[in-house]
Amino acid sequence: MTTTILKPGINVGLEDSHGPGNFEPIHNSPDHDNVVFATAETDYHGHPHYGRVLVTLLLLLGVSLTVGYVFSPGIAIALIFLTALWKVVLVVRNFMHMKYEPLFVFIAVAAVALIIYAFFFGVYPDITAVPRDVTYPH
Amino acid sequence: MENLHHKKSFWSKYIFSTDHKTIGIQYMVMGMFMAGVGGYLAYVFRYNLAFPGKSIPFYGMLGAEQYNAFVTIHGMIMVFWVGMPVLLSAFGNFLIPIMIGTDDMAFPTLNALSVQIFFLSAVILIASFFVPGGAFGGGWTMYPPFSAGGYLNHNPDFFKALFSGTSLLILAVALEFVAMLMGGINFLVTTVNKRAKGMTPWKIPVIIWFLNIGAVIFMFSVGPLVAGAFMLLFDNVLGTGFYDPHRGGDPMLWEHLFWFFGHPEVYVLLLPSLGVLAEIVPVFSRKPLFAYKTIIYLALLSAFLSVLVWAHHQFVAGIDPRMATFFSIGTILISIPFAGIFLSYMATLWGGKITMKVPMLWAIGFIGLFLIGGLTGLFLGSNTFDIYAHDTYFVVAHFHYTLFPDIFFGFFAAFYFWFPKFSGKELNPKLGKWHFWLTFIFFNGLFFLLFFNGLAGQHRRINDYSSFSLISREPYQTFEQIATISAIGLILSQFIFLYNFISTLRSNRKSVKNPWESTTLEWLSDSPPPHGNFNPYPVVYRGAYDYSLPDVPEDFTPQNVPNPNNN
Amino acid sequence: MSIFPENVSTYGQAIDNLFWLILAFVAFAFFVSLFILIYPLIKYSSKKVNRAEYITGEKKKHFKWITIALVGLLLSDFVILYVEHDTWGEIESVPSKADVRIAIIARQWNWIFVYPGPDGVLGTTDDVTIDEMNSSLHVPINANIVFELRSQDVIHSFFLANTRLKQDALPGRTVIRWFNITKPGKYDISCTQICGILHSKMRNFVLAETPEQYKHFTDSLYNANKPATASN
Amino acid sequence: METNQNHLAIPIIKIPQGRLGMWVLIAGELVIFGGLICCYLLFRIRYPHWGAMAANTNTFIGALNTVVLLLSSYTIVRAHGAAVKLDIAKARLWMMCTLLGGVMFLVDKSIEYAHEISEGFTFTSPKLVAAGDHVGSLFWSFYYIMTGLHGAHVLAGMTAIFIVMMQIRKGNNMHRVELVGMYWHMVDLIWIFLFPLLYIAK
Repeated sequence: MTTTILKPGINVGLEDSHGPGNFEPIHNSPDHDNVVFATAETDYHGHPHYGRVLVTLLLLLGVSLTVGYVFSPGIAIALIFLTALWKVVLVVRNFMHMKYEPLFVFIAVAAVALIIYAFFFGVYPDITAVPRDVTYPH
Repeated sequence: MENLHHKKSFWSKYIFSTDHKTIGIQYMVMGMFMAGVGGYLAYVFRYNLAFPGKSIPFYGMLGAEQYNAFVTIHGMIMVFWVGMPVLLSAFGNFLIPIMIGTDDMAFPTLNALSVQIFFLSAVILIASFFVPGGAFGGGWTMYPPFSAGGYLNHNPDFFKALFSGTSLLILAVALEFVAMLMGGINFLVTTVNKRAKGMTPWKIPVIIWFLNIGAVIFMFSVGPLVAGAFMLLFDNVLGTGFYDPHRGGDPMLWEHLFWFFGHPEVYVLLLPSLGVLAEIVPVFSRKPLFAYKTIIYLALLSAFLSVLVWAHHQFVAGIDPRMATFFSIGTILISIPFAGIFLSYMATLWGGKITMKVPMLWAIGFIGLFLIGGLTGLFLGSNTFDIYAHDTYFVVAHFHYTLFPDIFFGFFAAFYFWFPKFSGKELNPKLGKWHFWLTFIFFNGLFFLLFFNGLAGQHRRINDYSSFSLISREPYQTFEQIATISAIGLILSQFIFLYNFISTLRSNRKSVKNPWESTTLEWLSDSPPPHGNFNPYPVVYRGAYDYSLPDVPEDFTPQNVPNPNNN
Repeated sequence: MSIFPENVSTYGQAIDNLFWLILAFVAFAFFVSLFILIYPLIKYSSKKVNRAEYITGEKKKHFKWITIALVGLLLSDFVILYVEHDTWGEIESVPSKADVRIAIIARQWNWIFVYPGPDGVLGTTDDVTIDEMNSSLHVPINANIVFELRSQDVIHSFFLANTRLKQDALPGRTVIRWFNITKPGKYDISCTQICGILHSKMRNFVLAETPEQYKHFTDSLYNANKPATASN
Repeated sequence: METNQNHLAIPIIKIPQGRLGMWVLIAGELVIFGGLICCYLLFRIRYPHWGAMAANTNTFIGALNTVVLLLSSYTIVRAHGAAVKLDIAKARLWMMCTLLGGVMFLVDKSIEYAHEISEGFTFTSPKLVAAGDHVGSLFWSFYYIMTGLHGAHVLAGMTAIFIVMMQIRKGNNMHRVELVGMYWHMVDLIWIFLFPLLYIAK
């Protein structure tokens, strides 16, 4: 039982938050309506160094803006999307605290990428590779 | 909790309630009302097909434009405003908290918002009949450029286009999606986080699993279509050219976007009904569900495969022929998990002690009819035969043989089963049996002969077949008339249900607490359940299907009974 | 009386045969399933049985029946796929020998036929366009008729039930399909994709003729339409 | 509003339900944008000359907006950090900064839109049709629908942040700071993809 009673009036997460390890069914307690149950958010996950992440993100932005002038277009585009992907990983892991979540959450969000890829794969030949004809009179 | 028992006004109790049970019943009532609207539309155009050119009782003359609109809106209503709210939202909202042993959904306010948005969407849909030009009449698939007015007019009149039947339909569907997405978030979070103590994943009843899998499929497949609907709305109202080949767009894109959602949607509708069967069949055969874990795995497999098969609706649409082979293989592969699930249900019957009460009748009828629907799918999953059968009445009969049992038989099975829970009263079983047999017979009369019409080359969505020599001859016109008479019979036999429903509500035939002697948690609470559902909250010790345990004198052991072996 | 309309094309028989093959599988599966659904309802009725058996179905011994059924279903599925595969390739690919090349263009609400003109090549100025409701497309029998299918406005679908051929006409793309009619006669072309209020009147014909009649028809057509008609 | 008995729940997957709900919502939103980006990419591959169209977008404003969104993501995460320590005043201050970032983003976007429309790059784009490029207007249709939908999400996120900022005045619902923060990061994520797609990949 790790529930703690915080100072009165400050209600952290009464409505939709409960912490780990809170396995005891609280409705057994006779006066549970009068107690403000809260498990401090700090228990839930840790905090990375946000400033450092921000600086990395800005540096990556700089990279994606300059590669176009340095490399040939093919490589540049690949690099641009790689940096974009890196940025996304940084934001999701650190700012959204994905790295403190169970694997389940990662799988749920990664499923999005998989589904979009399935869609892309199925549509690809029909939009990009079929002989087209838009020359007939209107 | 001081306001728990305080008397509430009609409005806050029944209309703006955040209680999951009220919301479930709101969804159900709206779905049943929309089913009435959809059934009326079906009656009108079926009458026209059997007796072309005649004035239709309770409607009048039906023009080609209204015919198209009626066919379109009938499909839309039955899928999005009957199937989705009744199967997914109504039973999901009512059953999830009460079957996992908790007080309410995770986000009750969001839930109330979802039902209000759903109501708004239904209003917009019905309003689309009354705007200038009438409701949209291009098929429920809404293929552009027919649905993209921008194609014909590069600078559409903004307000006129916005208040056209097409735009209102897109808007209504979009709002409906929003409502269902809110519901889906609620289902998932509730099931993951709010289960009763001891309810580990393998102790959750199958219907809860299936409702959640359905919600996940819906959530993940609807995204591209939402984007596509925005694009279609822009084409209509602002004159963009996403689906206009003259300006670089491609109508094929919409077909893919639509079916990428449209096919998984079928499983979103099917899975809750299969869950209902999984609850009913064990109860009335007094036997554990056959292969519970395998059923869950098969459903997960089908959820995964469901996003890989969509283009089997487009075999003749001019897609890449090699891709068609790929999708054909995917389609027949997806028959495997569903066949496995149905076979497991049938296997549950063997060695049981079967009582054919009304919910069981509906469940068995569902399995029997779905057999025909599923097996005729094999014809259409084969891309070569689909060249001939696509867009014929063979397809129409096929998907009515899947969706009608799915939506209506599944709904009635669940309704007769859980009605004691909803209301504390028991429906008249004799009328229930009449209702079942008449529905069963008329349904077969309605759609079975249409398979032959389809094989004879009768194509869909034609209000007058007189131009086509192949199908305007006998016996196909007689088949149409038999179908229409059966359709009228089918609609009329629903009044038995309505009478049963209303007279039971007005009577005082009190039901016992657990009338079917079921093991799941919902029967532990009072009927109808009070606000908060349980007192005290149950603790789960065993799986949902412990019927006829070898060493127990009773033939059912509820989930909250401790296990002496303590495992 | 056959349940299909009369087949007049070279590949139609393969599709009909495929239907009967699938029907054999399906009918077998249907009656077996119906048996295992109905039989226990009678045998294990509560009037005859005292207490149900406790079978969870998680044991391999019990589940093997379902596995056998599923493997059987999978096998029959792949038999179907194997059998149909050649037919699919035949219909979807263009034959190397095209005896007649024409263009069929869908419009709200009839089918437009474009004959290539005396030079036999489509897209030149001597093409002849027939654009009227209820008109007939003249083709010779026993010849590979290769057609370019297009649409001018919305999606239509070209359906020639007697040859078992169906193909959507999408605006913005040209689909090439073919048929080979073996029997003279007049056959309905219908549109199977909803396309507006006169969708049910969008009907034209294919008139299959002997090569001599066809030659006679084209000659008279080309004489009547000196290069004045707009080409496509 | 009735008291919610959520605390009787037993989280099998140890994650607060607000965060779980937000993750599901984010997954749902990402599918929508994923579908849209997919459609754009397909047409981008179909029409290689769209690179010339992308040259007409204003890379400077795009880059500026990226910086603005990244900074505002940082400020909302600091607001969350303050909220964890129950420092209400600081949390609200950081949220205010985020709102400011959102406003700046929208202002930049409007300037950019105004510029592009005045140059004649619209949905129907008579300029491009006159130049013989019928499909160029499709690029601009995609540009406007993608950035417009993203802009709508920025607006929605700002509304949510504003509402939460009002709610936490008395110390209630402090955990919601993190939830709106997650939503705001998602808006940021989408922009991280849109920016190279529409601005720098020529």
